Amino acid sequence: MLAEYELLLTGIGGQGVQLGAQVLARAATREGREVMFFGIYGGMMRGGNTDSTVVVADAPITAPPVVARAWSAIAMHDEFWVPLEPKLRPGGIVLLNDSTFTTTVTAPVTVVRLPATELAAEAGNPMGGTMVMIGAYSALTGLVTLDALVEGMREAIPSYRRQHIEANERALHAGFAAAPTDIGAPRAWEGALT
Amino acid sequence: MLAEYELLLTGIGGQGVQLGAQVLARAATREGREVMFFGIYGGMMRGGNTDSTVVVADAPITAPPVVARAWSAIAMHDEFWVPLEPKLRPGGIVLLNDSTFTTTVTAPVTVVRLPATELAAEAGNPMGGTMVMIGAYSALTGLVTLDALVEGMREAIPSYRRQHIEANERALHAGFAAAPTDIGAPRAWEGALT
Amino acid sequence: MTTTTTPTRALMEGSEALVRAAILADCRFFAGYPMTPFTEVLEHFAALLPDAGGVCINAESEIEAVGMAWGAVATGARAATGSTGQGLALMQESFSEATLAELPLVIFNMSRSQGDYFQATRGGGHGDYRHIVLAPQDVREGVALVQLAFHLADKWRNPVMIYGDYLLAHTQEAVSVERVEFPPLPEKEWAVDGSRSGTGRSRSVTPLGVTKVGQRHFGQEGKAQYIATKMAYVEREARAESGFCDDAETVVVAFGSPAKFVKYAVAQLRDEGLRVGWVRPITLWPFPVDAVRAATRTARIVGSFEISSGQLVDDVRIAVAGAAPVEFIGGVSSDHSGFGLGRLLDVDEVRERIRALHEGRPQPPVPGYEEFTYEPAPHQLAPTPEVTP
Amino acid sequence: MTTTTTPTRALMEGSEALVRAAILADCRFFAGYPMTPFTEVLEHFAALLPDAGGVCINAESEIEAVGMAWGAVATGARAATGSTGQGLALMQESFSEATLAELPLVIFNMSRSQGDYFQATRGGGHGDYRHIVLAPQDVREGVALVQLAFHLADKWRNPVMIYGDYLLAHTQEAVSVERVEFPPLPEKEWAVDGSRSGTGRSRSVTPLGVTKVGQRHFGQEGKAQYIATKMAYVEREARAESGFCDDAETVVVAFGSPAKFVKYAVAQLRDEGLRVGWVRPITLWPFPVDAVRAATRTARIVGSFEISSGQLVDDVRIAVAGAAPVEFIGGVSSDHSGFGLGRLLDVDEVRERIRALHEGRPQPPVPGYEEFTYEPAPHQLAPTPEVTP
Amino acid sequence: MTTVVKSRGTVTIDVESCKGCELCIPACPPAVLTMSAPVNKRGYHYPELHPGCTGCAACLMVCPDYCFEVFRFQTPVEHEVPS
Amino acid sequence: MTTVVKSRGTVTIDVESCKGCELCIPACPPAVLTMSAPVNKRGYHYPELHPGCTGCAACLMVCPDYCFEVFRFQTPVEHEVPS
Amino acid sequence: MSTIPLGPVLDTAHAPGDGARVVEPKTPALLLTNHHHLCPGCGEPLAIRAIAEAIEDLGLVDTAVCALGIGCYTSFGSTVDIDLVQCLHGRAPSVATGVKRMLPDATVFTLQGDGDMVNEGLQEVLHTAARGESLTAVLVNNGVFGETGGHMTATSVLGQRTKNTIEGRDAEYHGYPILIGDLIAQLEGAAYVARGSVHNAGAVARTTKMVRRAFETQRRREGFSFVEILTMCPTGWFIPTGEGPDYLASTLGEVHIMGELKADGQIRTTEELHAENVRKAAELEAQLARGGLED
Amino acid sequence: MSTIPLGPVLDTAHAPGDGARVVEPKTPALLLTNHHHLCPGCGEPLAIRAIAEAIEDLGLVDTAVCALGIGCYTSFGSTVDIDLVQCLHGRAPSVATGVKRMLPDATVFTLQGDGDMVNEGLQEVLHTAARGESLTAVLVNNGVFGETGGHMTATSVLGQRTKNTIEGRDAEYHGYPILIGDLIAQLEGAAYVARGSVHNAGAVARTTKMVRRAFETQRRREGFSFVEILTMCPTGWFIPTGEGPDYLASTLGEVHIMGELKADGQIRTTEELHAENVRKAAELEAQLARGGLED
Ligand SMILES: Cc1ncc(C[n+]2csc(CCOP(=O)(O)OP(=O)(O)O)c2C)c(N)n1
Ligand SMILES: Cc1ncc(C[n+]2csc(CCOP(=O)(O)OP(=O)(O)O)c2C)c(N)n1
Ligand code: SF4
Ligand code: SF4
Ligand code: SF4
Ligand code: SF4
Repeated sequence: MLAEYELLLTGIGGQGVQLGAQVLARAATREGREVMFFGIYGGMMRGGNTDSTVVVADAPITAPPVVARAWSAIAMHDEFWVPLEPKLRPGGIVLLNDSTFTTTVTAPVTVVRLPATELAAEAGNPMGGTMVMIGAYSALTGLVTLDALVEGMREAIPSYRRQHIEANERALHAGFAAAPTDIGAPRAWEGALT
Repeated sequence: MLAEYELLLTGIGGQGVQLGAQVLARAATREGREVMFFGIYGGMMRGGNTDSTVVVADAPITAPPVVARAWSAIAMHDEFWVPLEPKLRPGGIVLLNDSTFTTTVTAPVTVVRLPATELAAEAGNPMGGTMVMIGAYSALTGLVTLDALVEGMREAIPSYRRQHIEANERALHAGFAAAPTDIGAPRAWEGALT
Repeated sequence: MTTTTTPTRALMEGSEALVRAAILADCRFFAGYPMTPFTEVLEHFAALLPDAGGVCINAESEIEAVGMAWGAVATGARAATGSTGQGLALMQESFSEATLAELPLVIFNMSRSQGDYFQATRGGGHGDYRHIVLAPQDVREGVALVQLAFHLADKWRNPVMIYGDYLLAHTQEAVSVERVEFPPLPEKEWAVDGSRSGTGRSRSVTPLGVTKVGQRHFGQEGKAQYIATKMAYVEREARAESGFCDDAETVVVAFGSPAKFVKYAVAQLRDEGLRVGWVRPITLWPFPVDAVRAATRTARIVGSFEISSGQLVDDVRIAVAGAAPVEFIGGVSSDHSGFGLGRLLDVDEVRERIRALHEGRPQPPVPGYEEFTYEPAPHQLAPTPEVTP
Repeated sequence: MTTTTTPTRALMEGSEALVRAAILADCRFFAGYPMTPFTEVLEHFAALLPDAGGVCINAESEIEAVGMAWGAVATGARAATGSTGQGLALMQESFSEATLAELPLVIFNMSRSQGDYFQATRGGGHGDYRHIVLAPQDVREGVALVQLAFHLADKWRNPVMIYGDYLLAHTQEAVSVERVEFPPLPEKEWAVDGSRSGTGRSRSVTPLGVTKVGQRHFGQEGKAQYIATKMAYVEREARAESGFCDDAETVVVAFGSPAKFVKYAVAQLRDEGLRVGWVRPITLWPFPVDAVRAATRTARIVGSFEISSGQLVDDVRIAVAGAAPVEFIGGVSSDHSGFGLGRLLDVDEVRERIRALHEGRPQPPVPGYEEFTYEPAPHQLAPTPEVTP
Repeated sequence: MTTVVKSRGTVTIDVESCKGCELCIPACPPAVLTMSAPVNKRGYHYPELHPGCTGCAACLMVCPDYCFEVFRFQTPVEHEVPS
Repeated sequence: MTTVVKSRGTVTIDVESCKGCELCIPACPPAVLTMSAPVNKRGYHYPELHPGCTGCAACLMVCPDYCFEVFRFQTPVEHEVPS
Repeated sequence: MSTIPLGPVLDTAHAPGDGARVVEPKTPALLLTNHHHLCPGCGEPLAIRAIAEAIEDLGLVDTAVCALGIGCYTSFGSTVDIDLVQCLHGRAPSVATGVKRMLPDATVFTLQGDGDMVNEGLQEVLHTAARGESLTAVLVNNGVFGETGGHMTATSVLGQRTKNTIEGRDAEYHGYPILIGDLIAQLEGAAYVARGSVHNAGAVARTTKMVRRAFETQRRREGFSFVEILTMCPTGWFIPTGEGPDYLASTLGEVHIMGELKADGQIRTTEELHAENVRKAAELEAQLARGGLED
Repeated sequence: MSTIPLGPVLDTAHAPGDGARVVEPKTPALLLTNHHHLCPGCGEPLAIRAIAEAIEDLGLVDTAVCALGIGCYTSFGSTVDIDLVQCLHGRAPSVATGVKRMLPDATVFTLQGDGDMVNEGLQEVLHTAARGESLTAVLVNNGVFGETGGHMTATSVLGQRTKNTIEGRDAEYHGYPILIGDLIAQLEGAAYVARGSVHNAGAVARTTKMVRRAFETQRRREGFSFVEILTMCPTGWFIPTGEGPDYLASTLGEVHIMGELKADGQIRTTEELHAENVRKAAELEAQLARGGLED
């Protein structure tokens, strides 16, 4: 009956976290959902903290843009993970990029580890780890469809980066395909008033 | 028993009203009185309103700088007189420059008319009408002494006008001499805690 | 209920949505100078106004920006400027005089915190001027309030400010920027265009209370009195909303983005069975005195939650007028850059502050606060001698 | 009792007395830009500072003036600037940041009316800054308060403003400008002079909360919190005086020159047997909440007399906190030039307003007011539609 | 003895608006303007015109109070003037 | 085949402070600086020195991150370099 | 000086009859009254007249909008029949920019004093000129803040008397004057820059032409146009009114050199301007002596 | 370019042993750390180094006070060991004036960017120069607001890429750049005015000398001294870091001509400066090729 789904994305500068959140938010927007998205990132420098919050709902969102509790998370790196873990709602889900997230998660949530960097590289898109993860997230949670993600990604890529569209599409598909959909991950919209 | 004596001076620009008030205020200051003096005048132009208030007391002054009631007045011209007349306290005193003040005063105060402009001219100081009046005011009320007025005038004249000092001194004396001191004018400081 | 996708519905950051709303409200001139978190408002105006037949100038400074907007508004065009704290401080002279000149200027204040509440509601301009100040809680409301801002500015010939913040500027939402309809307004007879020069009926847009020889003359005093009495009518534009106040023992007042946190936290506390409620001023000036008074009718205690050292709390105290004690439950808080709203703006933090207020406990410390608490020196603790009798 | 003439006792206008007091308090730098009625303060500083070994710069604008004073204060010198309404509006950015930089800057505000109360006490700068604001009622008190201003500025490393007005600036009084003694203050270790450059212990005078690498680092947030907690101590500097309040049914609050009119009028009304009293804030910030509360203890009704459209009244309401109704009994008033305080500032007018308050009658109109009362147009009387759900 | 002085032009002077600045006096090329002995209502002396005006409008151009209007005669007017 | 390359000077490079801007590369007159293949902790490539440094300090003067200190040998050092 | 013997005082209260016609320049119709409150001998009303005359001459009356600064000249806001936007002290160039951008066909001009333009708002005029805004800025430069009592400004020349430099401005104490026209001429966005004066009739006539050229520059949309007009302020200079013109010529006029500093893409040097001035002065005097200024 | 064959990578982690001595210029001791947060390829740290070096060379360390503007360079406030007065955006020249008047024996300098000095605070620097204040102003001019994301400033040259002129600044839309050094050189109160750059080692060396001459001017109390330093901002120009120097030379450097604009009472024309530049560049290259810059 939960009508608002929160997703936290975290990583370090250069991993494409903000773009990933953007793609997901646009995908949900295309599907007529209410969407709110807020990103925090350091300056121009590489290697800094980068976080983002996406809330998707089927009625006007009541949550403020900085959420205290999240239904789900995608963590591309563990460097800035510590303060985020306590925010996860019990019964939620977290996707970890196994390639760069080495610590353990003890929160009472479904934990899914994926070798996103490798999968991205296999898909011919070495920088596409986050795309892989949101593809998998779509498969696991059903919050947005894969088609919407692809469309959202096309929209989000700036005109001078058009050449990356195909590689990103491959990464989204790869992630979607690699997700273990049989683990009983919590699904969005089930029982919601859609 | 009145401890604060208010004097209103009024005239039109060019008659030396501000200087006259200044001289009187300085004289009282020299005699160790508490003194407050506030002048209002239009811009650079001739013929405008010029008013000033002097309060002299023998203890810290409680009156604000714009007084609603005055014990005494000196009017060099009647052009801006109307709003001032109701401010006179019954039993007070008003000195009028007969040369340029032609209307009648009906307030219940001692009214003294002096041909100040003529007296000044006779004293060899055609612009000294106001000096004549404050000289007379000193004789009539005893608020300040003639000596203090002379000293106050010397102090008030700016260095580049030094040449006018003697003429002004003559005007002060002329006014002092011309005042009808036998008319029972109200005197300052009598009964006050000096 | 799923909202249907309309062609104009899109994910966009708050700044862009506000700018699109302004253009929809016929804003045709903007001038500004970059300053975080206002910069994006300027950028979107620069990107979008020319295609709408308008002009956006990247002014060389804030003072020049407000001057340019002053000129544009004087021609009858809908025009705006904006900045954040420091930049708006520089515009204060223009803001107060714009009120006297009756210029319907719209101001985008993307503030760095809520510590500019006084600046917005009382200003550092001189004299008795007031601006209507609209404080949207989120992007969706911002789209409506920006359009209202232009309407009210023209309705009252008075400056109107949008008080946003870092979150409003940067949060992206799926929004559809749609036109809000308002009642018609009279022609701007007072605006200049040169066409009446030489006719004996030329116009004056001026804060000085002067008019042309032969026209009704105000003078500075008359104009100030005229404006002061106008403000009494403008006070009718006060707006607020409230929730859970029918039986609330504890009522929290908050505005802007932080109000969303308060509303969310209050809903959680209600779920726990606590009789708490909230009231949110939408207009910071005119302050919704009646609404706040009504919302706090049953309150034992009232809290003012704000990201500042306590400014809104003054207006709450004036409104509540002793009917219940009013406590300040906010605090100074920002991110390390000084631009964002900091660690205090967190639903858990906010909820615990409201709970403490409700239960009569002292407020928990602001996260990180202890470290920078002021320690007075001995000479500062000694009383200063009296200097006057 | 006749005061004995001392060599320093002389008739001088308020501006000169204030300037002489400043120099006696070791003020050695001044920068300002002419503006009525502040101009004479600048002129006297220009005339008197050089002989005292100081510097007065006729700055090219107000913003430059406050910048120069900022630099002078940073060297540890006692320094000041000033202006009136508009000019101070232009300095607002510097004023608020000077607070964060902990600069003991003194500001001479020779205001055109009391409509700059908000500007002085809440400012149009940004953020949570506050200045100590001292409002002398006359020249004599001004001489003492100017010296207190420099002392308090250094004591708290915080800007202090003298709030004067047209009457204070221009009234001449027989005054003896004598030194007021204050407890000693510590050395200004923080001030710059270049001598510690290159030693690893160089200094930073800055509003940004940064220090040199290796020194205690505040950051913007830490500095803001530090200042906010400092202010709680500064609040102890509140000052006020009151009269006839022991049994007063009606108490009037007023400050500055207008307070002299109120005091005089109240004395007259007491002579008539009316139980009225007055309380005068000497510090406008920190507002003397306790003193006002104590003075209004027996009051049935409280009046705020001020030459504005109602600003002080906010602080009175907060202080009285509903214990008695607080009514605004002042008004907008100025002379035709806009500089002076106008027809409302007259003992008879003031007395009649207090009497009306006491007797529960409506306030008499401000003289000349009727003529310029705002007449709303029909479209302004119609309510504005709701724009948000 | 008299000379005949020809006025090719003349002026009107709004003496009540004059503030006695005397700028018109040296401005007049034929020097036919002089300041009055009497004063106007505000106490200022004002210019007076003597025969010989050329209608050059120099006075008009330098008068800060817009006191002058200048005219040129179709036929010059002649005055007998003691010389 | 090898050549003998004389180094009249040498440098130290604080590679962890380097931000990989490459300004030092073209600045070096004898062109004995090249960018590294590996990256430092923050992910930046950094310069590496090859024989032939003259100790001219051009690199130091153009490095925005003050990564260089430059030294001159009393006696030049010689390196055999494949050419 | 002529040697005409002084005849009787003639009637100047009434216009002459039919045998006479009014001479141009008349007092422009845009001036609603001659009752203004400026001091005796002030030069600013003459600058105002020059502007009004230029606007009327060029037929631009019903396009004219003035952005007015704060100084003594502010009082003309109510006596000149031109659409007015009153600006705060120093801000007129930015305000005029906003006006012009919204009304590209209007003839937009600023009127500011030296205190307003070169002190309080120096950067406004420079930025506006650099942007090449198609508007006209007029400066009335008397080297003092007249309105507040005659203090020194950033244009007061060395040796000039002002309220706070009663013995003359001294470089050591007060720094050097800014030659604003010269600075503006350096800016690429400025298309026309000239400096005139009103200290005598010839100067007034020449200045009126400069104002006219400035407006023409604006109408042709060639960029920013600027006319600086030196004006007398006997009150602020603490001298008798009659000495104003000579004092202007010998102080301000010797430093702020009059002439067209930039026109037709050419910047003129101080030496060139000097030479031009001598020639023009001679010409005008001759013309006046011949009995008129009409061309 | 030399043709030395590339040998092995040498050890650069450790200082060489006894057989070597450190070469001047070293990194000045006034720089407390090289960990600053400016972007890769930024030219501002090089300007900072030039200032620190000049102060150390002249033995003025314990008299130095800096009045710092607001821009990227502000971060040096905490990493340079000089008494600091942080100023608000644009206000440094006035603040420095207050400092200098109270500390006449201190070596007072401002450090501002083009946004700070030529946009927000243009009139501050001009007034301060006109007053002839005995202090040194240093401008780091990258033609953009670096700190806020690379927008055009009043010094951006035509054709320059910035965030809001990504296709290059266009005169029609954005107006013309202000050549601030040229304007200041016109002011009588300015005693020394120079424009340098940091786009290569020779330019850095030359700029350091300019800063030294400026401080000498101040010490001799000759009046206002000013050094403008063109700096790279690859982030704000949206170009790769390695292209910064060439982009600087071909855009800003072609319009803001480098050299001493005013020295020893002489103002130099653009042509003279050009010629001087060509000669000096050749000389320096020769000197570098000879193996060092020490004189
Ligand atoms: C912000 C501000 N500062 C100061 C003033 C006071 N002021 C009014 S007019 C004026 C001087 C005007 O000088 P200028 O522009 O040269 O004109 P003038 O009076 O000489 O004609 C000043 C300083 C003001 N109105 N506003
Ligand atoms: C009054 C004010 N307006 C705007 C800003 C925002 N701001 C901070 S730095 C900056 C630009 C600085 O540009 P510049 O001086 O050229 O330095 P750079 O960042 O390029 O080094 C701006 C606009 C501010 N701090 N204060
Ligand atoms: S028109 Fe010429 S000649 Fe006639 S009075 Fe005027 S200045 Fe003299
Ligand atoms: S110029 Fe005008 S104001 Fe001056 S004296 Fe002549 S007529 Fe009078
Ligand atoms: S000191 Fe000179 S030669 Fe050696 S690495 Fe640096 S730039 Fe190259
Ligand atoms: S110049 Fe400095 S920061 Fe840039 S690559 Fe070379 S060593 Fe690294």
